[in-house]
Amino acid sequence: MSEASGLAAALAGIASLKTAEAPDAKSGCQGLHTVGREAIVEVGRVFREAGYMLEMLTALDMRAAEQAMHVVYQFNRFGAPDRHRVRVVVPAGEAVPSLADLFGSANWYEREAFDMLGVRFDGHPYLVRILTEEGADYHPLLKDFGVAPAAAEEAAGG
Amino acid sequence: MKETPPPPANATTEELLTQLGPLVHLDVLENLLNQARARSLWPLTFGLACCAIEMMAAGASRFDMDRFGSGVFRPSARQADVMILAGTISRKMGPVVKALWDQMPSPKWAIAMGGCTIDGGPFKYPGQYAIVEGADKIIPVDVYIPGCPPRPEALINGLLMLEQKIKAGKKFHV
Amino acid sequence: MAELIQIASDEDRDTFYLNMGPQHPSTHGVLRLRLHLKGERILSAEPIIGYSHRAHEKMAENRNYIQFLPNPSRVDYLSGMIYSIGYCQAIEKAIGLEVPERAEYIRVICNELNRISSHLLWFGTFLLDLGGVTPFLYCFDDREKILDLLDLVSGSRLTYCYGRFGGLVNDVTDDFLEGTARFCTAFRERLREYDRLVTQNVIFRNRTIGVGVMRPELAQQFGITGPCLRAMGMARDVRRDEPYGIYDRFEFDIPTRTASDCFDRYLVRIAEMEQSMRIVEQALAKLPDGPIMAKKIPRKIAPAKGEYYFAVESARGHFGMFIVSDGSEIPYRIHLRTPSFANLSTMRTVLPGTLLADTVSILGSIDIVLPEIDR
Amino acid sequence: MGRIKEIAKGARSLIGSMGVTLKHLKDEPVTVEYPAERAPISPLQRNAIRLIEKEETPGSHNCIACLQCEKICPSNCISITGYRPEGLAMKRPETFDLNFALCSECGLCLDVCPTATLGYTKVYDKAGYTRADFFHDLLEEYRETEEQVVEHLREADRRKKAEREAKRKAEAEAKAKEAGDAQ
Repeated sequence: MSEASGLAAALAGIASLKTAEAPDAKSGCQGLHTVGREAIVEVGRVFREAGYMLEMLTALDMRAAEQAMHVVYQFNRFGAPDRHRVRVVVPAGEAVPSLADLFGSANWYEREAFDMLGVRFDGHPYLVRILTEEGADYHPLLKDFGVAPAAAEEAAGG
Repeated sequence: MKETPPPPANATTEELLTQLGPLVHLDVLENLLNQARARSLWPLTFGLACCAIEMMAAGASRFDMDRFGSGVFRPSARQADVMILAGTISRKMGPVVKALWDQMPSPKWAIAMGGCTIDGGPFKYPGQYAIVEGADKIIPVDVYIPGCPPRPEALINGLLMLEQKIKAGKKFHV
Repeated sequence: MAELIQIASDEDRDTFYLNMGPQHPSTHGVLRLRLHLKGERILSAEPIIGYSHRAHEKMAENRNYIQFLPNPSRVDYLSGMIYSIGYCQAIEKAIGLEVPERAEYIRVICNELNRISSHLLWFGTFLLDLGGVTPFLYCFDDREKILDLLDLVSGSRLTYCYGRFGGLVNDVTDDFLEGTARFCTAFRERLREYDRLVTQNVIFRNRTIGVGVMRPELAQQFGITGPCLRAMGMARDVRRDEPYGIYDRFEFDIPTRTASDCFDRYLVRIAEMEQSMRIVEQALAKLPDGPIMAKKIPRKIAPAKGEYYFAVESARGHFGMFIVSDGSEIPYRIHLRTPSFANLSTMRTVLPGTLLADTVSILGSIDIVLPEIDR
Repeated sequence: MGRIKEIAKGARSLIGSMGVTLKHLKDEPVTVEYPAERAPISPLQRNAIRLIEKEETPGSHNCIACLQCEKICPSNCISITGYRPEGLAMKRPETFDLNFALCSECGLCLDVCPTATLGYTKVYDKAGYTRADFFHDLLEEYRETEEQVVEHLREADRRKKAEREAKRKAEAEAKAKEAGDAQ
């Protein structure tokens, strides 16, 4: 328990971090946070020192509603789950500090988020495409990808 | 030789071969060779996705492709006769498949196993960016086996159909 | 290219790059490894993935929740049942749908059978990589028996689409129940045989003991899950830590080892098959009668606006589904957190310093499925 | 000395392993000689879909061209066009095509079919020389009987309609009688 409260205290020390009240059980998380992008490395460090792992990292294309991308980090610890979802809102086209120095897994996760959604990570050692074909110039999971060309293709000869 | 018109400049290898034909015709020998080829098809050890597991199952004890002389999976393209395309060909993989095909010595055949290699299968949708919609867009395919994934019996049936095709030689039309 | 030229002009001329894959018999699919070698010793290794990228996540945004049902079992085709049913459970939790008891028990039986079949396939191919052909044939023989059973209930051998929101497609038959019970008895005997055939084998031991040790700190750094983590001595299993379905009703152990080498990962998986059978037998004994589909299934499957996360334990580790809904029938985003992605990314730190021949046993021992990594 | 121990250990493990293999010599062979003999297939085996002959429509299927299966199919492998025969309440399919190469055998179409007229074929080992082999015309086997069935359905519809009329008439009469009684 002391570990969890230590984590809470450390998180409270981060100025831009906002924690949502009592998350719904359906969210699968014990803590939901939003943080400014300059503080994400600090948050990562807090979680790492508390023995958490970076379980998942992905991004959401929210440009239609908020003109921004959401980068979602999910930290969890071994043993009884204590899952924290940390969200960073980035204006479209801007970069987020990389966690690759803190977590080994962040390296590939960030590359994937870059490949799929075009989010750039500052300080990443090797930010190149990971899944799509060589020479690809698109970010497939963006909401405006594949809509218009597909319709055109259908009309042309599909 | 003089009568043969020169092949068009942009002809593919396949077209060239059909046009020129073999330089020496040895029908009896050729037939004999075809009989031998058909009964010792060595597939390339090459799995792309889900279907590869069924391909392995076809090679294992229950179905045993060895009964048809096809159980000798070769890890090197240079020793293989038949390429079983088992699984989705992604666009990143496309050039690799082509390179492997080019590395195989002639005569060579290809079996497209599963819906994905026939024309994209379940992964085909308007706007798909990741896969090659059909193996025959990259390499010539001889036998198609539908299913997702096809049962090992279907693969064996496909192999037998390929055997028929080979044995029939050039007289065979599809 | 630039790297190559630079190396050539370096004083260290006896290093070279070796490209392993995407077509290589022991990379288990279409993985490509770029190895930098000095003689037989690996200086650095970079796995290159994406050769099996099939755009599952984009497909999710193009169809409704029901139409995404065939996809999860194709993400990881070796434990397709677990993925397919896990996806159903995730959506059921999101929309608050209760599943009948009988369906829950059948789901557990099928999941555990699928886990055994997945481990069996891994076992066979791992041994094949190390040069042993005989165990492969035995494993596939046993695996066929499981596939027959699953075929009997679901109609597919590999890529099941057996789960539905609120239950299952078909009820099980007596043939299936008897067959499963029979299989469990027979398979116990087979496991003992495998032990004699493989575990005691000197060549196998020499090629796996002390090979590919993952240092414990890697677990946190890379988020390793599944049998690889349990071979490090950490008894973490989603089925135990955050029970989903009815896993909290069964008694089973989480096998662990401590050396974290290839041999331990092998032993953990063998022990897991044993535990899976325990679960299957308990579920068979308790299987209640009743319907297999929930009574009231909403016509439109549309979770309320929000974000959902649901995790299941696949044969390879922690499989998480992050589902973002905007309240409509079409998912806004489904992100799949797959275990092998994290497990494979450790290769950059595990492989350097080992011998080239050991790469095969290390890669084999972490049990990767490429489409699950590339999605 | 260590060398000899090593060899002894290796020999022991070799003999142990060979023992297992030897033990299996007496086992029945597990191989199914496929083209000659066929292993039993699950009755639920999923394959290409077909239209089942139904009781209500002897000699034919009972598809009403509601397009539910076409709509739910995740891989768009079904395409149906329907027509409404004269004097019939329900539609009938004019074409019902399946591109089996796209199918993922998920069975969603069977789930949604309101008349339960979809089922699976039993052919599980199909292979072909061209892609065109996998375009299935599901109505092929029923084309000849179509007119008959439409006539049969018309008859059934007429009968139903007549029954309904009679029922309504009876009810109306009863009502009139009731009203008369009340007066």
